[in-house]
Amino acid sequence: MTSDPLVIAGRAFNSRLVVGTGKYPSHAVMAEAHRASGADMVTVAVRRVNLTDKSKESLIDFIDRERIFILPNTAGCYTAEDAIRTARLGREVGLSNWVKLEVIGDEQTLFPDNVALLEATRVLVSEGFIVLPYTNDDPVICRKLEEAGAAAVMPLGAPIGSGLGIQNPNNIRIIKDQARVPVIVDAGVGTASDAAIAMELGVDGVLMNTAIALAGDPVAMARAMKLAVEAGRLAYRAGRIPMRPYASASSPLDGRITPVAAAAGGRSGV
Amino acid sequence: MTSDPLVIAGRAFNSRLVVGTGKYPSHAVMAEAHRASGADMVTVAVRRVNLTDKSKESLIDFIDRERIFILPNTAGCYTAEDAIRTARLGREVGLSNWVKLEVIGDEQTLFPDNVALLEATRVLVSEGFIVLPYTNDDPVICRKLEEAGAAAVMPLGAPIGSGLGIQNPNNIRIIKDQARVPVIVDAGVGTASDAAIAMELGVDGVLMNTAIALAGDPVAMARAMKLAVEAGRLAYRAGRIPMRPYASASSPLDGRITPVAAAAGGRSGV
Amino acid sequence: MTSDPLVIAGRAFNSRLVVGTGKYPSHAVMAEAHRASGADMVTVAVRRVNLTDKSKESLIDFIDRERIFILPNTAGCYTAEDAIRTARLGREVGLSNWVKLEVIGDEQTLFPDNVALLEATRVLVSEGFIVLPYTNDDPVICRKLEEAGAAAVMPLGAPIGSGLGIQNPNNIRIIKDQARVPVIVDAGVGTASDAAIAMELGVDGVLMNTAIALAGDPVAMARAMKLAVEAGRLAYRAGRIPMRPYASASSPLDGRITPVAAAAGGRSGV
Amino acid sequence: MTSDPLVIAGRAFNSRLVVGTGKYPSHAVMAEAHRASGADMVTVAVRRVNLTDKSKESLIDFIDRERIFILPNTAGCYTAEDAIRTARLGREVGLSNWVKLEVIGDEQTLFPDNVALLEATRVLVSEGFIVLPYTNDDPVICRKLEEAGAAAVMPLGAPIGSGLGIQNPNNIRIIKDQARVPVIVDAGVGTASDAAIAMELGVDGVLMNTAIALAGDPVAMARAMKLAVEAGRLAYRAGRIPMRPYASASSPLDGRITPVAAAAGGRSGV
Amino acid sequence: MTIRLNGEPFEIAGPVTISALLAELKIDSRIVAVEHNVVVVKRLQYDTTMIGEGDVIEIVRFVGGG
Amino acid sequence: MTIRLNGEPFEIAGPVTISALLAELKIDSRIVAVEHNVVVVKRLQYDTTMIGEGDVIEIVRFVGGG
Amino acid sequence: MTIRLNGEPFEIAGPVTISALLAELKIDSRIVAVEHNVVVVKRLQYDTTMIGEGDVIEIVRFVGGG
Amino acid sequence: MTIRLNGEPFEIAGPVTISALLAELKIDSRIVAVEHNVVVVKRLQYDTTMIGEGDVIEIVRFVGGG
Repeated sequence: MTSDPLVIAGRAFNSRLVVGTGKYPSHAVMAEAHRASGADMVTVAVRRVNLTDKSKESLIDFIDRERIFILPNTAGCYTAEDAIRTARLGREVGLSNWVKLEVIGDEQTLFPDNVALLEATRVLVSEGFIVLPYTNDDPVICRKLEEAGAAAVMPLGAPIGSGLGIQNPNNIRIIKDQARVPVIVDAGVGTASDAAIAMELGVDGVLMNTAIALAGDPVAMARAMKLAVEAGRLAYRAGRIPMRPYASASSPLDGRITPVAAAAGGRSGV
Repeated sequence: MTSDPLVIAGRAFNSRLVVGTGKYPSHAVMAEAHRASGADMVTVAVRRVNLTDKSKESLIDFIDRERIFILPNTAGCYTAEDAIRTARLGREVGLSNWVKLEVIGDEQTLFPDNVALLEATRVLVSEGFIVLPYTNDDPVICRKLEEAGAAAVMPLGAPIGSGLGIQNPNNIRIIKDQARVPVIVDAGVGTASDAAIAMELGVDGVLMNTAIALAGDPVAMARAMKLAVEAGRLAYRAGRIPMRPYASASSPLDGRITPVAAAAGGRSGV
Repeated sequence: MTSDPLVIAGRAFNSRLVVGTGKYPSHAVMAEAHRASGADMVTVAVRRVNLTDKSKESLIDFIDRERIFILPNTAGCYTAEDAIRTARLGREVGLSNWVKLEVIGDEQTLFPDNVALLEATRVLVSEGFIVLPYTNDDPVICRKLEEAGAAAVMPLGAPIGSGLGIQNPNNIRIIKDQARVPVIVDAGVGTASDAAIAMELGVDGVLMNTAIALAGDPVAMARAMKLAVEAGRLAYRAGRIPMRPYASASSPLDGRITPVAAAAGGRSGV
Repeated sequence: MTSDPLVIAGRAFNSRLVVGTGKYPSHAVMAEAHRASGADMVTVAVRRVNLTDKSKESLIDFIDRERIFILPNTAGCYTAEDAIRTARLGREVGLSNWVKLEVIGDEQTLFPDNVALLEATRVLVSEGFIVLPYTNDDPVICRKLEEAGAAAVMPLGAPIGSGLGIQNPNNIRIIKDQARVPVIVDAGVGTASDAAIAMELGVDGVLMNTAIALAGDPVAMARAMKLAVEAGRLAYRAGRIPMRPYASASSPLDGRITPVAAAAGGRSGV
Repeated sequence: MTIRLNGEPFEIAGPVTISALLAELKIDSRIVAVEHNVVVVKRLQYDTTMIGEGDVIEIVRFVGGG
Repeated sequence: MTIRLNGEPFEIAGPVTISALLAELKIDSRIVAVEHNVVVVKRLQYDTTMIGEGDVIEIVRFVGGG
Repeated sequence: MTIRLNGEPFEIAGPVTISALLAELKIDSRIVAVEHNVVVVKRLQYDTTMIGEGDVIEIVRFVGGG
Repeated sequence: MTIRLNGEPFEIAGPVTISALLAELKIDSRIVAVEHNVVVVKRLQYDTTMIGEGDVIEIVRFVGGG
């Protein structure tokens, strides 16, 4: 176990990168990308069994359950009630009481309905769920979710699958400053530097799916994200230099040779 | 040797991160940071021997010359002639004909004097030097330097030591598009994500000193920079997802359970 | 009346700039700034009469009520109930049923408590108020407020008084795309270009206080904001040119004189 | 004459906005856009008379020479010599010794060849020209041009016609801080806020062509640019508020009514 | 009797009407609003609304705000 | 009888238990979950939970998601 | 004789002055400038500047530009 | 005699070779470079290069830089 684990609800994860299982070219590529990402938690969706074609290979067979913890989500739910039903079904399938809680409020942006999300969080917490709600970058709703018993808060960096990167770093930093539970940036990351930027804001982890699954080379991008999350975390802990508008020399000013203009006799070596 | 080396003038380097040797809390910390950075090329300055106190421990003793190639610079020179003299002296000390060529044009910004830089490049190339000029993010001057025989071009991302990050990504990308020699972003990086952003623009390497040497924990930041450069390079090669203003779902839309509102009898599970 | 008025709840305003009445060096400077801003709507707060010192000159005497419509706010309220009480008191003082509705959820950011805001909006709309709620840049809550009967939605650009400018232009644009009531960016503007940027996103107006009241010269800044709002609106309606990474010549390529290099005899005019 | 004129080489201009004459839908639209822009200086190119079709209406007939000063450019020249020849021809046509000096170094970016630009500036200054060189955002080359006798320096904000806006505000600010001649941002503006941003950096003026000429409605955009330049200038002089990451209330904290929670008896008005 | 006026205890001979209270306080009723036990009082009711022992009164006006 | 199974009408000789339904459908009960009239059914109750005419059944599993 | 006029070969009975050339071309001399063998010609010299065989002439005007 | 060494006047019995100067200064010649009157001196020439009255000598080494 790493010396700097991500701890949620008392459970420690080696990796601060959480990845998805959707939209990969194939289950095989997904499995390889999971390995490259170093993630030990992945999200899955809960959907109906296909009754007409049960031959389809099972997703689960391509997840290394020895190493990887499975986090069911409630993606696609537009009401607290459906999200709650989906969370309960996910618990029965996975025999784990963790849930990435989504209650969607808008089809175009897939932004959360925070009122319903708060209601669903309260109900599921009361039923013993470990609730990780996907929300937007609003410090107030994040605090309400925390007070409702959320085990972590997961503000979005940008719309799901948009790849726009962290749209409002100031809000994310404020959320982290105020939170007493882990903060995981969920959605919006497009490339490695976005993940590093998120971690440099001080958050505890980053969750992404599309940026890896739909990259030209998902396995290479998975490794890039692993390194970027580690880099951002290390840089945050190391403490960056301040920004200044002008320069500050890296080489000493003393001990330079006498400029030719000033040199005795001004003899030239050129 | 890595499968994706940085090759300059026929010489291959494992790391695309080049670091400096100035401003560290101590030579010992520098040596540890060098190890953590994975760099196999470091820059040094050429300065007068201190005649009154020769006891001072030598910088060279703290550079692992087995693994690390030493690149003398001409920092602090304000004329082509002094830069040329300094380059020649550096060659005699190091017995290598490589030089990071700086001709400074302004004390506040430490921006290059590109007219003098071009002249000095021509002279040193004619004397058999491998010239790596530090310049600004101007595609035209970069091409002139390349035509003058520079082995690589090193545009700045922001003023030396400013930590502002890449101020003009569009210019850096254009420089890389046009260049037929390696492009190394030199100066301006403040934290890990800045290095990743530079590499994601497609450049061949990043050179930095202050961001590591003056970080709260130089060794941790050196490792962060190593990972960030690798992450940015991998992401660039993997091919990132396109940006879109709206969302794109990660979980399938088909197979969701029937919403309660629509469910037969609308019996509630909540 | 302008040909492009801001129409809210059937009432037309000449100016798309709404300004505040707080934090000015003096009531006299405020009155002059109001004139310079061209605003015909200003916000006021509702506070207790000072019983020990009733001599204090009245704010109202410094507002040109012939020209300027007064919009009472519920600033400082942390519950729906107190916001509702304050709105009702404001109506009695001003004899107008308009209210800038604020329900604050956090002291550090002054971000709204959107759950309570929604509740207060419903109650006040049912009592015949014209409700202009201050909210954050969340398209989902904006739609809920609209459905609750808000006459306009007023998403914040950045924290009140922060001067950070529009932190999430993408969200503001989405809110405008989805809204069927006017969208007014409320809070966060720091300087003129911020106001222009907001208007270029297509929103219907901008509301600000601190950026003018605490500027070095409030009257000059008020005029700057007037011009910037008009400029941004005009630019939005005119239709800007597309962005491209490379250049596109402004002067014709045809008809240039023959370059000397190619000129007959190559005679030189230099 | 305004109280805050743009003064170049002793000549005062009312407007800090300089516009072009290329790429308009028609000469008539151009003339109207010129009026709307308020500009009293416009740039023109020098090109061969069309010998086969001399019927073509003359550009000059559509420029209000009573009010507008004509500034010939050397657009399209790739050598110092051709730029000098073109400047001399422009002087003969216009009977004015002012020139917007361009020496292009790259076809894709239309970025300047600063080495040749400097040479051409020296020659033309020696011939009595008032030289306004188009250059890039490099403080060092700007100082060299000033020392060579340029009457103003005109750094680019982004590639000509790109509409990307000011790519490197820090460099533009530094150039202005160091310059003792007027600084005019030339090229790169895409919409009104870009012009305001440029002026807020403290520069003396903005020059643009494509952003107006190719806008959906050139006349409306011309007016937008006029207002934006004035807004940015006023805001710069007024002095903006500082940025802060958290909020600062606009309404007083004292004098709020007692919250219901705390109110005697807690009787509810809701 | 003692009432709570703008958050402070306040002694007044009473019971009195809101009109009487405003007069006593020399407050121009046209630029203020009054809340009586957490309920806003319409101006028309100032003459008829009686304030009694322990009642909670808030008297507000407009001040500068954003 | 006719039940509603995963949103579609489904004919089955019944009443039957959930276990019987899963067996009939050849579904491995270890990788699915079942909802009976909007209430999740614990696995232990598959043998004892009877499905009747018109009942609404949802059978779900894990699929790729984000 | 043949000269090079604005980059193209041009036949004209010559030698002629620049004034004559402009007249022949029906060009209003007030809105153009003329370069003779890479040297700009002042207007005052149009009558006295002779164009000979093979000379290179550029005649330019203002057009729209940025 | 007096020479200018690293920017300062320096007294030494001379003329001397560069090797002698370095020895006098106790400087390890393998980690420095020497410039004689603005011309760099190759190591092989240290023994044969004579320094005379008023000559300008620079002796440099590597130090930390960026």
